[in-house]
Amino acid sequence: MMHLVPLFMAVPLAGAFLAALPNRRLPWLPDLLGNLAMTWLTVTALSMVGHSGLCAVGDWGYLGIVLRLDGLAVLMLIAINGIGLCATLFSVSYMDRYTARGRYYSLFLLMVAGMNGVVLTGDLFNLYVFMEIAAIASYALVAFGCQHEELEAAFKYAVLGSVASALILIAVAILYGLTGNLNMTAVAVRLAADTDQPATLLAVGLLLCGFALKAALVPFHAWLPDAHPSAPAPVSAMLSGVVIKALGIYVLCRLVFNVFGATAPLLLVLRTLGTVSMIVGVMLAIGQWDMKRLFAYHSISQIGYVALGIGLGTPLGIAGGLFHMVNHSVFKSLLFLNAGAVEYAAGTRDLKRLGGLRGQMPVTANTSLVASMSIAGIPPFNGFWSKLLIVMACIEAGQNWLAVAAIAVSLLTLASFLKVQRYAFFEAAKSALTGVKEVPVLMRTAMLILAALCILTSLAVLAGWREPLLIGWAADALRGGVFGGVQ
Amino acid sequence: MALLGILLFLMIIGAVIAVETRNLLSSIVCLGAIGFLLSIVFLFLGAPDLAITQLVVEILCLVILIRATIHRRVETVAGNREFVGLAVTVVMLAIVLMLAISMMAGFPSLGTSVLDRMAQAPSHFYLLQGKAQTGVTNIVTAILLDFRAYDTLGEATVLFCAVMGALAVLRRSARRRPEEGDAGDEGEGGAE
Amino acid sequence: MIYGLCLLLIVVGLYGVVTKRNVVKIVISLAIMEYGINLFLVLVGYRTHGTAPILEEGMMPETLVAQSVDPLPQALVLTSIVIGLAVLALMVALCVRLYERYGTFDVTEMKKLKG
Amino acid sequence: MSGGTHQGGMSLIVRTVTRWLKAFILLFGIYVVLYGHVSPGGGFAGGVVIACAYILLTLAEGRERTARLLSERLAAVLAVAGLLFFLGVGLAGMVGGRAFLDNFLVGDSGAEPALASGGIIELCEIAIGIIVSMSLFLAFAVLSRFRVSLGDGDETATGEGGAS
Repeated sequence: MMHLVPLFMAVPLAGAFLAALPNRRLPWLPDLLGNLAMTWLTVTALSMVGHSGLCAVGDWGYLGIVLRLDGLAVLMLIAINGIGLCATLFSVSYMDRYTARGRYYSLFLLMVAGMNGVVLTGDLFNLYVFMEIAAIASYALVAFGCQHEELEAAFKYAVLGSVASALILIAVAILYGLTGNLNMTAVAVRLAADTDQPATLLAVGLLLCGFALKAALVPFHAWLPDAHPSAPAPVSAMLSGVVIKALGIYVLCRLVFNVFGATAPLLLVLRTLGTVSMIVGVMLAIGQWDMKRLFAYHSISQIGYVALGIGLGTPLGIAGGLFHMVNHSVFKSLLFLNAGAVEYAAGTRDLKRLGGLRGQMPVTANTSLVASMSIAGIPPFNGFWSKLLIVMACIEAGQNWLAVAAIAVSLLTLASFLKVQRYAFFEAAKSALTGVKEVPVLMRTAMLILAALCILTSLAVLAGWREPLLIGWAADALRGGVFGGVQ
Repeated sequence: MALLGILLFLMIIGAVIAVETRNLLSSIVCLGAIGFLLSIVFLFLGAPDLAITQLVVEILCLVILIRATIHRRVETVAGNREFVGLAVTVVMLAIVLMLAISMMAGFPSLGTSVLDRMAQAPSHFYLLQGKAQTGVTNIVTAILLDFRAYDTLGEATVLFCAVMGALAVLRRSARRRPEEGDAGDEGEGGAE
Repeated sequence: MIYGLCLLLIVVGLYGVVTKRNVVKIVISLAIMEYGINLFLVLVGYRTHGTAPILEEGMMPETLVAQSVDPLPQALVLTSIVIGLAVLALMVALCVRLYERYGTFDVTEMKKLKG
Repeated sequence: MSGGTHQGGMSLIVRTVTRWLKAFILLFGIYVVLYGHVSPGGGFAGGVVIACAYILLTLAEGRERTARLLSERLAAVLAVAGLLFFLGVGLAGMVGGRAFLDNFLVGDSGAEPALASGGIIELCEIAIGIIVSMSLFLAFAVLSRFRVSLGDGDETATGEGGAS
């Protein structure tokens, strides 16, 4: 299976290049290419379960670039490509609103290729390169509508994203100077042999700032509430669902656990950032009336949960954090697709102008209910189990106050989503919305798949409540420490 | 080394002018000057490949930037924020800089590259075996297109991606009018 | 000392990004940051009196190892220069489109976004 | 679209000089692309030089005349072809169980460096030259086209280019 690993980058890249070809005669070709590529990727990602190993690009071993596949990478691949498939399905009808379909799919596939590259790479500089592919594609996708707000948000996102990339590149340069290597394992070995070097601390600080910016953890979150709502709905779903994780949290965890070693101060920083994001994000979300903007603030808050769980550093905490990361990908992308469907049908996503859509858009309303209950942590749905794991982990680690904060934030989230449900779907119908119809079938399919996943992923806890299906394997990759998972 | 210091100093002065000047065109010209100085510095540091690339990229940057700003209102209206905010920013950045420089104290001093310190570093292999293994004498090219060709593929993709993005951002009409759309699109949909 | 100056260059760029209110100025400041970082990478690979990592006619690879500068950071910088150019092109495109929408490059006059 | 003096290009002198210069710039760009493996330079630097040649042409002669030589459509197709070729070379390396981007064409190591001694290096170098030059030309073309489509409503345009 390992020889298939480079195809995770090559296939979406090929799709992106082909979709970018100027073509007027075959308007459906980009749709087909996008969906085919994502289907192939999803299937292959699923078939990677149970496999791990290294794959040297160009057959140079440690002298060149090494791709590494382990539990965490497979988990991320499944999340990225699965959500990506739902988003492309949704796009087929949704993108009718926009021109330049070919460029849309091209950028979308480039973003996916970039994220897959980031997840699979075992090389620091290669990480930077693929991060830039994903980041640049997402800047352009945020601006895709070319309206005032969208351009403004994209510019803000691009500036902060570039600053983050710059900080990361300085850190890579410092690490190279210290260790003479770019391979993560080699760097980790070198750093472990040569502790107490203040320059290492500088590199760690820069990397933390850079990836916290990409992950939108709280002091660095300014761009997210603008950028995520401005993009077309499937792109918002990708941005909130997987991009902030693949480019932010995932790399943060990978570096903290597998390169620098999970020392107590590092974990404390991660935990603190997580807790602050969790609380501040939900506080900011409560007052929002724009559906997508509200969801975006909740992304900050939920990413905080993930960082908190992983920052505990205990087996239960890591499992909870990773589980929540996967769950958040599913329900947050579903919520954004719901918002897109509402906007597509009703022409607005302002909660004050919506109401009573339950009757006219049953699929959207019901899937949105599922997603809302998941994010708020209502029992049968996946969000409940992962939040439970995180709270249990907090108590187990003796951090009772953090557990209280996690529960309180969960209640506030519930309140916030009750508001969404009430104003958008339940309340009496507004006269302006009488002509609204349910969205086309492919958009409904995408939402139904994600809603089913909200329930199915919660079954993962049946496999073992301490370490739900696949999550234990992924957590092993982190817990494996410096030499993490793969030899 | 003194020469390097002087060149760097000039670059910093250029950077300050580029950032602070009120006229956008002078700012762009200053950027060009910095890039040109950087190209010379690369030449001194034994990196002719970089010097050439930096030089041509710089020219292209200037052309693109000037093309974007010419004939537009280029005077910088609100140059700065209010004084207090500015002062706080400057102090903060100064602290960060001092901190960074002090932390760099343990960093291997300039002029002792990885090659001198680590016999195991991949760079040794590249220099020793580069020609025998790849058949090219420019080791930078050997790294770029053989040892780390995957990075280069990524790099070409980044460029393509940015150009696709620019094409997408600069297309004439981004949204279709509602009446052109397909069914399920009636009402006030799409009109923002 | 040289490293310090290089970091100063990066910080000057960062200062411009943080304080300036003109989109083109911000792009220029980002470019300055980029230059500083590229220089930093090359400095990391520098060796006193080092030569270019190109095998001259009749030269033994061992001589090259003894006197050449580190080639790897150069390859990285080459990539980084092109990435910088790509980001610049995209951001200029955004600036131009913003100008078309607002008739100005000034961020303070762009206020469609709340918060 | 074809409005006024500033879209037709620059003065006669500039145009004449450009006509002579462009061939040399192109030639130099191609040289830099092809000889990157033995001397400083390579696909990126050479690609930018080639892009500059076309950009100079656009500035001097105007968009319409340049489009006759190299339309945006052709540039996009060429850039994509270059990328697909690079990717294809990488995938071709995988045939027969070898690695992605394996240098499967590498020649006799003892031979003196010739144009084709680097195996896939030379092929990739050319592909990169095409990708870079065409992408950058495309970016520039679309930037300048966008300016035209605006109609320069609120601007007091006085003529084209900083040089005039």
